[in-house]
Amino acid sequence: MRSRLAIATSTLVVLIIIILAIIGGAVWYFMSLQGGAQYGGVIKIGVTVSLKGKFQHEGDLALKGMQVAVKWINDHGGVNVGGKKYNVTLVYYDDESSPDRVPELYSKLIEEDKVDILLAPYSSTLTKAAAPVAEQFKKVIVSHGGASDSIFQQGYKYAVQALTPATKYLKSIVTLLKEQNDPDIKIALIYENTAFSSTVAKGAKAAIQEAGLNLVYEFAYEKGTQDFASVIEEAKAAGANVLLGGGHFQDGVALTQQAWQLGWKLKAIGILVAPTLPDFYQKLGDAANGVMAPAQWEYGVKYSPDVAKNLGVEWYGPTNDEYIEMFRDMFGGEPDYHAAEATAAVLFAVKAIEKAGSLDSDAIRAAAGQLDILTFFGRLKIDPQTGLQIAHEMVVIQWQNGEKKIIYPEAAAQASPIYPATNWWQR
Amino acid sequence: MDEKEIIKIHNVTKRFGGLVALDKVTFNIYKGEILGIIGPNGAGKTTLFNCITGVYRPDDGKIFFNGLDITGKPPHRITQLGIVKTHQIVKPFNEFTVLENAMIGALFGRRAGKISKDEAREIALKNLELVGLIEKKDELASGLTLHEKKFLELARALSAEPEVILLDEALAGLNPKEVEESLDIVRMINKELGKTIVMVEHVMHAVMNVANRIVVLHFGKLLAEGSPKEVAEMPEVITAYLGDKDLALKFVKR
Amino acid sequence: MTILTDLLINLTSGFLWGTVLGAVSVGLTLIWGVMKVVNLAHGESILLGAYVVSALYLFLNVDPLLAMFVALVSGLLLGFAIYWLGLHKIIGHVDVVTLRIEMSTLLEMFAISIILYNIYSFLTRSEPFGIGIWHLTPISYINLGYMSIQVNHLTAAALSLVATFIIYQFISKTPTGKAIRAVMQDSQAAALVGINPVRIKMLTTVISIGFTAFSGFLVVLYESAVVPSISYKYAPLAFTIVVLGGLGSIIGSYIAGIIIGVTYGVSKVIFSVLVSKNASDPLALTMAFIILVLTLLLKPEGLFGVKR
Amino acid sequence: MDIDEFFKRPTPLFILILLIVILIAKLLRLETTDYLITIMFFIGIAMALNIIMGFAGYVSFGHTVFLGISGYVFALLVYYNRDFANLMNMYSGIPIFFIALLAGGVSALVAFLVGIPVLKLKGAFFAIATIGLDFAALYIIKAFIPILNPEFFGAQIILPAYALAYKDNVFVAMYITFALIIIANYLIRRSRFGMGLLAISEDEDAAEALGVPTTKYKLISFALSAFFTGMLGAVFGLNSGGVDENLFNLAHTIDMIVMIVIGGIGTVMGPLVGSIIYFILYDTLLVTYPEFNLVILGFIVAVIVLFAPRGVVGILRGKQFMGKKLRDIIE
Repeated sequence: MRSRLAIATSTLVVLIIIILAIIGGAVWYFMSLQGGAQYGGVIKIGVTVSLKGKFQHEGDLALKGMQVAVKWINDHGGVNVGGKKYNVTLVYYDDESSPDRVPELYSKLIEEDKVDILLAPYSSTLTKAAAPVAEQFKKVIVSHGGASDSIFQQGYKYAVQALTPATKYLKSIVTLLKEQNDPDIKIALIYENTAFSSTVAKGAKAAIQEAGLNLVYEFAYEKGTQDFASVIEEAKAAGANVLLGGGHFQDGVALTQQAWQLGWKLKAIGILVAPTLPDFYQKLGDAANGVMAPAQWEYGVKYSPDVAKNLGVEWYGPTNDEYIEMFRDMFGGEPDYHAAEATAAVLFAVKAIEKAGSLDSDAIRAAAGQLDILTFFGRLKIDPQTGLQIAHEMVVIQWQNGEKKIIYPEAAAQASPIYPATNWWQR
Repeated sequence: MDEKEIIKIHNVTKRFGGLVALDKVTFNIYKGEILGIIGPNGAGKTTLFNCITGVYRPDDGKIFFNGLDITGKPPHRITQLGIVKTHQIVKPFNEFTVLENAMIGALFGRRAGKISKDEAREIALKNLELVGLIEKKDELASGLTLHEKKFLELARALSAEPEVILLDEALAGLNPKEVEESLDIVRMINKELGKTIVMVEHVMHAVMNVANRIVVLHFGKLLAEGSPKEVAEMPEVITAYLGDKDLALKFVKR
Repeated sequence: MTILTDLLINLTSGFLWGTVLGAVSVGLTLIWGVMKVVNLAHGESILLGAYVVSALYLFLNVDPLLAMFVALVSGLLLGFAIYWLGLHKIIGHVDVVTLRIEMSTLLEMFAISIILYNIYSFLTRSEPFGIGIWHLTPISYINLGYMSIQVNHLTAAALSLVATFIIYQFISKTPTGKAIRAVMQDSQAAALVGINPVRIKMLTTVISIGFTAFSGFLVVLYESAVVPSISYKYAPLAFTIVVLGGLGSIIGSYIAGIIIGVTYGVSKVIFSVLVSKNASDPLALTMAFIILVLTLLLKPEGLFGVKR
Repeated sequence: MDIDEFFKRPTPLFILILLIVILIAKLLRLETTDYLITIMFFIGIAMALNIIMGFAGYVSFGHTVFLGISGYVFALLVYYNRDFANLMNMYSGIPIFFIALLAGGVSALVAFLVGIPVLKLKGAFFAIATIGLDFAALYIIKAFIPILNPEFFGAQIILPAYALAYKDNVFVAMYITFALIIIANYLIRRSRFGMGLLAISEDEDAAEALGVPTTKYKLISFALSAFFTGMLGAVFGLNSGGVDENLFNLAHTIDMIVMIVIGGIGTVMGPLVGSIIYFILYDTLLVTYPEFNLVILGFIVAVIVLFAPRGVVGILRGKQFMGKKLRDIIE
C-alpha cells in the first residue's frame, strides 16, 4: 500500500515537472522566434524614470525632455545608421525613485524590450544600480541626471555622461572669484551631506586650492536641515566673507535667508540649485540679489549653430528657442535644466549611434569617445577612457535687481557680474 | 509513602522591595506524598512555588531537589530536572491543538532532546487519555472550557514526565462535580504513577481531604506543618487562618 | 570660537528643540500608557498637524497661530476615525490587553501609518512643504550675546510649554481626565466603579491624536518645512522619550524630551571634537537610541513611570 | 521522514515546485534574471523575518538593520579585497554565496550580542528597541563610512567595475541563499526547536515553565533570522552595484511585515503565499494605480489585521478539504 502511494505520488511529481518543462520549452520557442525577427528601422532607447517618490518632480521633467528629443529627431528625418534611416523610440518604466527594482527594470529593458542603448535614471543612487546591468549586457548607458562622478571612477566601460560632473559644479564660480583679483577673500563652504553635494564640495575645494584662494570654514549639514543660525555664527566668527554651498531648494533658500537675517556681510554668495528657480527671488526678495548659482542650462544661453561653426564642431539638435517652443507645445509647461539634460543625453546617444554606423554597443561606445558636438545644452564631449563629460561647461547666473542673468562664461553672458554684491557687503 | 525527602526547602527568603513575601521558610517535601500548602491571600504560597520552579530567585536560602542545589536555576532547567508547575491562571497554547499542547510538555520535559516526535506523541496521547481529553485531541486549545483547560494543563505537565508536580490552585473556578473529578485524577496520578504532588489550594475541604500532609504559611512564615487533622487542631492555625475549630474539623471530615 | 561657547549654543538650541520633542511625545505617552496601544502612526499624526497649518497658511493665508486650532481639530477627527475604524474591534471590549492583542494593535497602527504616509507623499510629491521661516515679529532673531535665537524656535518652545500645561491640567483636574487616569491604573477596577471603558478608550485616542497633530504645528514652526520622511526622525525619538519619561506620564515625557534634546546638543559638541564635525550630527542622534536601550534594560518603568 | 509522508504534505511539495519553477524560468529565460533575483529577495526577506516574527512572535520592526549591516560588510569586503572581488565570478558564483555567508555572520553576531539584552523586552518594547537599533546603526554608518574613505560620500559605496558579479553568478548565489532560507524555515517549523518557538509566541512564561529554554531559543532564532536577512542584504547589495543608506530604510520592513501579515504568521506557507500575493498585488496595483499602490496595500493589511488576524493561510487552515482538516497538512 505504502509503496503504491509512493509510486503514484512520485509519478505525479515527474508529470508536473514534464508539463512545466513542455510549457517552458514552448514559451521559449515562441520567444526566440520573436527575438529573431528584426525591428526594421527603429532604434529603441531604454530608460527608467522616477514618476513616483522623491525624484518624481525631476523624473517627470526628464521624461518630457527625452520625449522632446525623440520627437525632434523623428521630425528631422530620424537618424542615419550605416546608410539606412532609423526612427527613434523611447521605452521606459517607472522606478519609483527606489534602487530596489532598478536592476530588474533595466534587464527587462535589455532582455525583453531589446533596447539598443540606455539612458541612466535620475540621481546617482539609481544610476549606481543601473550601471552594473548595462555593463554586463554591454549596453552603452548615457547619464543625464547623475552628476556624481564616482560611477565613472569605478572603471565602468559602458557608462558615459552627458552633463557636467558634480566636481566641476562650483569651478566656474571659483574661477569668477579668482578673476576679481581681490586679496581679501575668505570662503565658507556650507553644503548638504548627500552624495551629490559632497562631491560638489570636494570639487570646489580642489578648485579653491588650485586658484590659491582662502578656505576658512567648512561644514556639511544633514539632509532636511532648515536651521543654519549656529553654523552661520561659526562661519562669521571664522571671518568668512564668501559663502559657497547649499544642496536642494528648501535648504538653499533657508541658508541664504538666514545669512541675510543674521547680517552676514558677504562679498559673494554661490548657492547650488535653489537660485536657478524663479521661486528663489519670490521667497527672498532683496536678499536674492547678488546670489550666484551654477546651472547646467539656462533659458538664455546663446549656443547656436554659428557658435558651433566658430568652435569648429558639429551642431546637432534644436536651437534653444526651438527647444523651448517644442516643449511648450508638447506639454504646456516650461522646461528646466532637468529636462534639458535629458534632451541632451538623447541627442548625444543618437549622435553616437549615427557616428558608429551600427547598433553594436562597442562601436557606439568607441564613437561616443570620439564625439564632439554642440547642442542647445552646450558642448558635449566625453573622456574616451572614463566616459566623464569634459567639454560641457556650467553657466553661472546671478540675481541682479530681481532678474536672473547669465554672467559666465563670457560667450553666453547676458550681463557682467556684480562684485562685491553691494546689497550684502555694504549694508 | 517512603520518608525520603525529594525537595528540601531551606531558609528561603524572598523580598519584593520592602515587602517580605517569604521569610526563612524551611520544610521538606517527601517522595510520593501529596502535600497541601494553605494560607490566606498574600501568605506567600505562589511566591514559594515560583521560587521552587525558578521563576524567582530567592534572596536568601537554598532549595535542593534530590540532593541537587537548584536555587536560581532557570525555570526550564528545573522542569527538565523533574519539577513541573501548572498555572493558577491557565495558560494553554491557544493556537495549538490539544495534542500539540501535551506534546510540547513531552518534547521539552525530563527527556528533552532524547525523545523522538513519535514517542512524544505516544506520551501525550497516554496522558490525554488519563485526564479524559483524548476525544478532543485535534481541537484547538482555545476552544476548550475552563475545566478542560485545567485538565490540559495537567496533561501537559504530566507529559513532561516529572517527579514532582506543583498544582497552583488547580481547583479554583470549578464546580463541585468538576472538583471531585479532578481530585480523583490527582489521587490516581499520585497512587498509580507515583508522582509527588504539591498543591496550593483555596478549596479547603478538597485539600484537607486529599493531602497526606499540610504546610501552613502565614505572612511569609511557616506557621505549621503536619497531617490535615493535626494542622486543623493547632490553635495557632485556627486563630490565624481557619478562625473556627469546628469549621476546621468539618473540613477534614468531609 | 571656544568649545565652551559652542557647548552653550548647542545646549540652548538642544533645550529649545527638546521642548518641542517633549510636546510631540505627550500624545504618544497617553495612548500607550492608557490603552497599551503603541501608535506606530505617531509620525503621521504629527505630519497631519504640520500639513494642515502649512496648507492653510500657504493657500488661504491663515495665520498659523489661528491655524493651530484647526490642526488640533483635524487631529481629534483623525483620532476618532482611527479608533472606530481601526482599534475598536481589537480593544474595544477587552479588559486585559494581552501581548497578542498588543501586537494586533501594533500592526493595525502600522497599516494606518503606511496609508497616511503614502497619502502625504502623493499630495506633497515628497517635497518640503511648510510655513517657512514664519515671521512673528519684524525681527526674527533675538541676540543672546553668545548666539542668536530664532524667534520661531522660541515661540515653539513657549507654546509647547503652555500646551503641555493645559493638557496636564485637563488630565489631572477634569472628570474625564480623572477617568482616563483611573483606566490607566486599573481598567478592570475602573469598570467596576462605573466608568465606561469604551468611551474612555475612544476619548483617549481622540485626545492623544489630537494633541499629537497640534504638536505637528510646533514641529513645522520649528523646522519651517517638513517632508513625509521627517516622521522617521520624530516618531522614533518620541518612542525613546516616552520610554524614558515613563508610560503615561505627561510631565515625564516633557522632561524626557528636554533631556533628549539637551543630550543631542551636548553630544554633538563632544562628537565634533572627538570624531569630526560632519559625523557629529548622526552620532548625536545615535545617543538617543543608546539612551532608549539603556532605559529599557535598567529602568524599564522610565524616570517618572509607575513600577508594575 | 519517509518519502510517503513527504508527498502527503503539500508544504514541501510547494517549496519544491517553487524552487523548480524559478530554476526553469531562469534556464528557459521566461523572466529576466534580475526579476527572479528581485522576487527571491522579497520572498527571502519575508521568510527570514518569519523565523523571529512568525515563529517566536517577536515583531522586529527594525529588521532592515541587518540588510544594512551585511550589505555594508559585503561591499567593504569586495571593495578593499581584490581577491574576493576576483573570486566572485569564478565557480559559477558559488564564492559570492560564501562571502555572503561571512557578511550574514556579522549580522548574526550583532543580533546575538544585541539580542542578549533586547530580547528580554516583550511585545511593543522589543519592536521599539529594534527600531532604535536600526536608526542607531544607520546613524553610525552615516558618521563613519565617509571618514573611512572620502570616496564614500553620503555613506554611498559604489562598487568598482572589477567587483561586479555577472548576473548569472548573482542568480546562483541568490538561488542557493533563497533555497537555504525556505528549507531552513521548513525544517525549523517541523523541529522541536520550531515547536518551542511557537510555544514562546503563544505564551512565553508557560513555555519556560514547560521546559522550553526560551532565552536560548529566542537568541538563536533572532540570530538565524538576522543571518539570513543579512545574506540577502549582501547579495542584493552586490546586485544593486553597491550600497547606500536606503538599505536601512524602514520601507523594507514594511515589505516584510506586510507579506507575513497577508499570508499569516506561525507557518511556513503563510509568508510564502503572502509574499507571492504581495508581489502580484504590488505589480498590478503599480500598473493600475501607481500613485496609490502602497495606500491600497495599507488598507489591505488594516483589514486583514481586523478580520483575519491569522492571514490567508490562517483562514485556509481553519477549513476542511475532502474530509481532511487543512490545519494538519498546511505547515
